[in-house]
Amino acid sequence: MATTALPSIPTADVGHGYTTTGLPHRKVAIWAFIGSECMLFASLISTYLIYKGRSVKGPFPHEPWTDPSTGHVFKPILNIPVTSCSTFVLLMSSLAMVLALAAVENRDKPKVTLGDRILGSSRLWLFMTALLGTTFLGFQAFEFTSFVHEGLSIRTNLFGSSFFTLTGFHGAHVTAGVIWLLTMLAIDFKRGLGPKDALNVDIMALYWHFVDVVWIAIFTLVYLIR
Amino acid sequence: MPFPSRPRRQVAAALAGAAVLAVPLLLAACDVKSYPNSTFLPHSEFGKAIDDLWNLLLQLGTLVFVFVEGLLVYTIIKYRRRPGAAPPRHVHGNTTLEILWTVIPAVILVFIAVPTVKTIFKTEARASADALQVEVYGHQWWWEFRYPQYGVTTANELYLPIGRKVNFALRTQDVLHSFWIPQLGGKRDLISNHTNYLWFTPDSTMSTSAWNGTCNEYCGASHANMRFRVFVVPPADFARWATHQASPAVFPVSTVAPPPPPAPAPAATPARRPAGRTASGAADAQPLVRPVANGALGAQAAADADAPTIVQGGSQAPDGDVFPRDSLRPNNIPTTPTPDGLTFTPGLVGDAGRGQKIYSISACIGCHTIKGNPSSVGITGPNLTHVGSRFTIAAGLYPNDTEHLRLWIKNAREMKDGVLMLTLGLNQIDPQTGIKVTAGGLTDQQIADIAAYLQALK
Amino acid sequence: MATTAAPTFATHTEYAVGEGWRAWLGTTDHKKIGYLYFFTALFFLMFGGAEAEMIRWQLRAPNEHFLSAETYNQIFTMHGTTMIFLVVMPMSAAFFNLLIPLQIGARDVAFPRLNAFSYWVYLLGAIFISVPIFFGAAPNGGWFGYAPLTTMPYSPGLNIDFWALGLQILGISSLAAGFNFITTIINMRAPGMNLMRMPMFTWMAFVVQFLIVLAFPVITIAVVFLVFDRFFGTNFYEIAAGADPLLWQHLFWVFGHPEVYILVLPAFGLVSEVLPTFSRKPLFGYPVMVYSGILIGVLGFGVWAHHMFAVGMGPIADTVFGVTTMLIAIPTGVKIFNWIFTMWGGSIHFTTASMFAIGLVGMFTIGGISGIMHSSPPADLQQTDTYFIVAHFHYVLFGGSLMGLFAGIYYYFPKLTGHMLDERLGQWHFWLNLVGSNLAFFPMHFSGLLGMPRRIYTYDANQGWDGFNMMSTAGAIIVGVASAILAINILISRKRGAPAGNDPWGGGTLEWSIPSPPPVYNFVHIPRVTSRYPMWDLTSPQLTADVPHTRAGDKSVEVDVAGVDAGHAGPRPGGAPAGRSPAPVVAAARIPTAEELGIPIPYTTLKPFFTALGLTVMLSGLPFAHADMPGIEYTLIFAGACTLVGSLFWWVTSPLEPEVAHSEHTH
Amino acid sequence: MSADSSHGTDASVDAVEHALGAEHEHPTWSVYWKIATILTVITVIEVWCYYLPGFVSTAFFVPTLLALSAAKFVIVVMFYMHLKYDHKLFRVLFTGPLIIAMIAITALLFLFGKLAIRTGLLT
Ligand code: HEA
Ligand code: HEA
Ligand code: HEC
Ligand code: CUA
Ligand SMILES: [Cu+2]
Repeated sequence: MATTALPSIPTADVGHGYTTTGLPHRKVAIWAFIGSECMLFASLISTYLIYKGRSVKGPFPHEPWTDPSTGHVFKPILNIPVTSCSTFVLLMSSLAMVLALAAVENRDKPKVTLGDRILGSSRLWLFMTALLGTTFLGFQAFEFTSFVHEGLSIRTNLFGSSFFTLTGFHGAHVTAGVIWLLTMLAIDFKRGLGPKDALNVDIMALYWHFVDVVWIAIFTLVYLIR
Repeated sequence: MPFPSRPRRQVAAALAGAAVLAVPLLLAACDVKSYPNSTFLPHSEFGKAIDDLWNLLLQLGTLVFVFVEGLLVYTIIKYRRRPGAAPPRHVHGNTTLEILWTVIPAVILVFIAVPTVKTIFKTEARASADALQVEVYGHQWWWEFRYPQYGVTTANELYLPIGRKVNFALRTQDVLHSFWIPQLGGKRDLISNHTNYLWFTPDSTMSTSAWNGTCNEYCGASHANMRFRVFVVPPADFARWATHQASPAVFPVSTVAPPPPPAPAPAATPARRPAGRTASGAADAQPLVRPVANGALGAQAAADADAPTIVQGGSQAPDGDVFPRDSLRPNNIPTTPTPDGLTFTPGLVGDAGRGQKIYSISACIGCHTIKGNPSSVGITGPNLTHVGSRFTIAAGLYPNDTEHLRLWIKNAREMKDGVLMLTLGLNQIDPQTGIKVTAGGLTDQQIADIAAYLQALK
Repeated sequence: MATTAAPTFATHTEYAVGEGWRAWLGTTDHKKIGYLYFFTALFFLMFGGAEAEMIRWQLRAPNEHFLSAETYNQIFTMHGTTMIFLVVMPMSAAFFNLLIPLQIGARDVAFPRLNAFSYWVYLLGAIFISVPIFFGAAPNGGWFGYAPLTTMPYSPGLNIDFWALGLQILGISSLAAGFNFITTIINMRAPGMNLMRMPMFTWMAFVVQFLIVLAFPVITIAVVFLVFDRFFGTNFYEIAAGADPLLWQHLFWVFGHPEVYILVLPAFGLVSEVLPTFSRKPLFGYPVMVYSGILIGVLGFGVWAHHMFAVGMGPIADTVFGVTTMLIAIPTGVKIFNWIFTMWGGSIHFTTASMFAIGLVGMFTIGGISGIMHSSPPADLQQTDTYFIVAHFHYVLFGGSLMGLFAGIYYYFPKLTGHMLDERLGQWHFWLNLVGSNLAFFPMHFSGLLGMPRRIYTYDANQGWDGFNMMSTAGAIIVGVASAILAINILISRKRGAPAGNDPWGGGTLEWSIPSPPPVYNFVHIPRVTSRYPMWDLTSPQLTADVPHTRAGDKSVEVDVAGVDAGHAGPRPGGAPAGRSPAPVVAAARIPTAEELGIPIPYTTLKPFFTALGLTVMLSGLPFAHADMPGIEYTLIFAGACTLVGSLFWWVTSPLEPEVAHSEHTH
Repeated sequence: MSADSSHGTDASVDAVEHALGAEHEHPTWSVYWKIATILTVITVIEVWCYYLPGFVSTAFFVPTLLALSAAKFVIVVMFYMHLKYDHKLFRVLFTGPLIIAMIAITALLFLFGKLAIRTGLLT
């Protein structure tokens, strides 16, 4: 590069794309936000693990429990097959999300085959992501209600409190993500998303994948490890 | 510029002032009379281990302090702006220096860290099995002490034998508290759903001593009023004390026994009472407790299976007063003023026998235990079995004399902020609820009787 | 340097907010927001200070009853909470706002509306947490609110509700600001301002933002648990359900220890600006200062359990946390020595600002040394929860954070307002503060080691504490007088102080190249930076010749406004001492407006304010659940949530600033 | 972007800013599908492990599951969140906090005796 002094930038231009790193502000911010969320979920997960096995009464995640006062036998609470399905659903939503982003980025590329057209439809993939996210939430709602029926609520014991709070926080993140996706989908239907919207979709995607990644950790630490 | 040379004079003056202030203070800190709770005077091996570490910290800290502050003062005096001086050279750093002041503190820290770690592992080893076991229970806002090896339960006053290792098991019944006797070593918290341990051996250089202990973890309204006393006595005295405390409350028989001679004569109290405290005239008018026969209770006591030693009623009851009162130092005697509006009808004479009957049908029994009084088995409040032998009431807040005991029973909630014990005096207003006590409230005469009864429980 | 012909804006007049107080309510200008932070924090300093004076008055002698136990407990809790969350953090935020964009040569922060939002959340949260004290219902669980004391069975009143929700609100403010400043510092530095040329204050602010975004989520979760326990009957701190009170302690201190560095690093940054200017020498060992700041931040996450040496964690944990705590002395020591060597060989000019900075170096060292004394776990068993700790943290907080912020106030007040603070009052403030705070806090070392527990509203006579408490109270009164002088000085000088000019002190960093107070757009041209002290390169090139430059001879900082008054060689004492005529401040040429320069300025907007309002109203509904007023509870929650969602939507869908119409800038 | 040309370019400017250069190629659609398959397979293996009583009782169970989920975690972050292809700065912004978070979790588990070291000392 030239060694002479480059001209200063008129401040009039700074609002228009100039950044020191060349990266958009919002993308830097979302990564900082994700870093911060790591600590949020770390606190929740630690609490769950610390309280695991400390409840003075059941029901428990992996072991059956007989209530000494009533003699009622509680099954192990966690339902691995169901949660495995919802985990799979959430993983697939991440796939849909990357495809949606790719579709938005490549909006202007010519689409020859039917395959191109399907893969290139941002509406389809945004919709799929939101749908899969909603399905995950449906699974969670099912899980929560069935736990309550089986005798575990957020007030029952330490396991209940920490379990519902941890998974509830995650569910709240998914819900926020679904709303975000639906908003984006609405914009797509209204005026179509193109490369200039790629940044917005990218940021949403980063958030969405992060929520997925958190679930990967939760699924192993909470459901599978006993 | 505003202050060309003043900094030098002022800084020098400030330093000199600090030195003049600090040195005598440091020396004075070792004076047990003026500073009765000083941590500089350890009386156990645990305390000494900490003190050694502390001395090291103090020396190295002083070294760093003198060096850094000296360097700072020297620099600002030497390099203050002088008129006409050339502008300073722009120095950006000096690697050697910077390495030096990374390494030297690191070395100092090694000197701190090594003894620290050694002391950690020494003081946190398990106590030997033959140690005296004491279970400490924290309550809002008083202390319960149990000696499982002796079957003793008492409150707010801890007796320890000289020269024997004592191992405390620390638990709390409600919120967190922290157990601390400055002269005997560091503190340890009482944590719900945990048992913590702390041990030390009160050393034998003094024949007897009384220390003040405190609660050090903020635990609510009366955290400040959660104090206790520690009496370190020769082993024989300790054994005598423990035997006595383990026995059920024995009610002295009036016809046989003369008034117990070394009773906490209220007449003696005013002499120790510092000026300025509200005095309610009743105290001085109160004669010694009149013992009353009570065969039934004696029999009940004999039947009490818990008691390791069965003491027959009457004057043979050992004296609960193990610790010599003359050894109490001013700091052991509470000076808390009684609340302004709270008074007691002067001239009333309490009757312990009557008091025993009233006590046994009052609210008291719902919260207090008196071993030997079958109706009194509550566990919310302190065990009152030998309450008459204690020096203080209400977790070290008031001396255990007639005046304070009566006021306490009359309106404990005025006497101590936030306390759980109810306001019981007739027509008294409960400061927590604002409700006036009417039906079931105790008259002053009844209170005087109960106080007489409690004082008789030596 | 000439500006190109003014571009035309496509403005949306409907987004503009009016004049006067409405302009303040809607401002998105980082300097105005800094101004708001500054005066709000100053107000709360008086508030927290008044509480401190009440504490001291109660403790002046044994067995006093100026305050009841309950009142005292509320007052000390609010004193700690106020000083930490409503004074030092926001005062630091005032400087972040004022300085970061100016020091890195930016027009504003990355997200101006988010910035306004942070302030309003802080203000409303501060009101929320402070007002109950006037009704005797203030938080009373201590500033670290240990469970289970704060749970429903032991604190059934509303007091702790206010505390928990208040902290939650304040946390949102700090987090939002954290993301904002991280982005600003990463992304809005002027060309050439690489990380190793960033002014030290900005550097320390950068570290602090990371501490904030990593530490606050943890307290958020800890408090969420508490709120759930109190409102929804969960068991996180419920002893009967087998809960472990240490969970709260660990989560709190995982946040709490980084928090203390959040409190002190901005002050360190300010001192690192003040000392070079008044020694006329660059900061000694700049790279090491940067690394030590980062190291303090990183280590700060690994030492939290040193607040828990008495809880019985076991020897291994005690060892690990004791040793990591000691390690922090090394980077901190590096800072202390580098400051001293910044002055060494310099030409130290004693102004109030530099004296406070020097005061920090002296006072913080004392607090640091007592910190090291706590870091030895067995020794700490004799110290913890006594006045010895109170002495430690007032030396680091008062002697560190507050002294540093005072230095910053005297140094940057001219930049903020365009007027100098009065130096004579400043000298009074400094000396009374130095004497008073030492008199107040030094004796606490003794009362602590002589057995006095902290957080006691009363104590018995004859314990050997009377004299020390008397001294502390006397000292506190002196500090109170000093603070009153500061308040008077600020109120008077705000409008009537001597005019400051661009650069009253001869500073070396970019903020001194522009007028005081800076125009709304800050810089006409974003300068190109070639060294750490661009202004000194400009004003006294002969001195900075051996400064590490990237390109020798490249001195392209532009000073935007005519009548520059920058001088490295000598100060511009706006508030010159009596008997001297103030140095002439060259009248600045007319400062061009943003429109003339074609610089788009973010619209003033009430949306952030309403979003903050909605948030606070929503959360303030909750305590009514415990006051048995479900009607009010649900109304507030519903109204708040609607306001929140509505204004947020309105905010996200409205443009930040006018769009520039001319073609070459569209993307 | 026009601004790119005017921003600092000399080599000594610090690494964080300039190590990246231009944006790398993003993975293609087929890569995304392959990754989804890998993720699914790993998940299946995880669940399968859970149903092997003989394996669950061994000391390998927990580490295996942790390793498998860590692998999934890394894959999603690297490819779906395209951290592998993106600016280094983002890697720092993410991994720094992640490391602190993991250390905090581990330390807390030690402190609460979930990962015990037995010493025969007071606890
Ligand atoms: C600004 C805030 C701040 C800062 C910067 C610090 C800095 C430090 N703190 Fe402090 N601390 C608090 C605020 C702060 N603290 C508060 C508020 C509390 C109480 C909370 C509560 O309970 O309410 C507390 C409590 C506290 C405790 C718990 C005490 C207890 O409750 O039992 C401990 C224990 O280790 C501790 C240690 C330290 C250490 C080692 C440092 C170090 O960072 C200090 C390092 C600095 C130096 C050492 C000086 C300079 C160095 C040199 C000149 C080099 C040479 C020196 C040596 C080799 C020694 N602090
Ligand atoms: C930055 C933080 C900070 C600052 C600056 C201070 C400043 C002061 N603090 Fe405080 N303090 C804490 C943080 C701070 N404190 C914390 C965290 C605690 C622990 C709380 C807890 O245990 O939970 C604490 C606790 C604490 C205690 C212990 C209470 C106890 O344990 O029982 C004491 C006792 O003396 C004390 C005293 C003082 C004094 C005298 C000042 C003085 O420096 C104050 C000087 C005064 C002013 C700065 C204002 C001047 C006021 C006026 C001029 C009046 C005008 C009034 C109006 C206009 C309305 N503080
Ligand atoms: C609601 C429970 C309750 C009732 C009823 C009650 N107390 Fe108490 N009592 C307590 C508690 C709790 C304490 C400890 C107070 C403290 O020091 O904080 C206490 C302390 C005492 C003490 C001081 C003991 C010591 O060693 O410090 C005496 C004496 C006492 N009560 C006597 C009585 C008498 C007499 C009655 C009935 C007339 C009574 N109490 C009724 C709960 C109760
Ligand atoms: Cu018990 Cu404080
Ligand atoms: Cu700390």
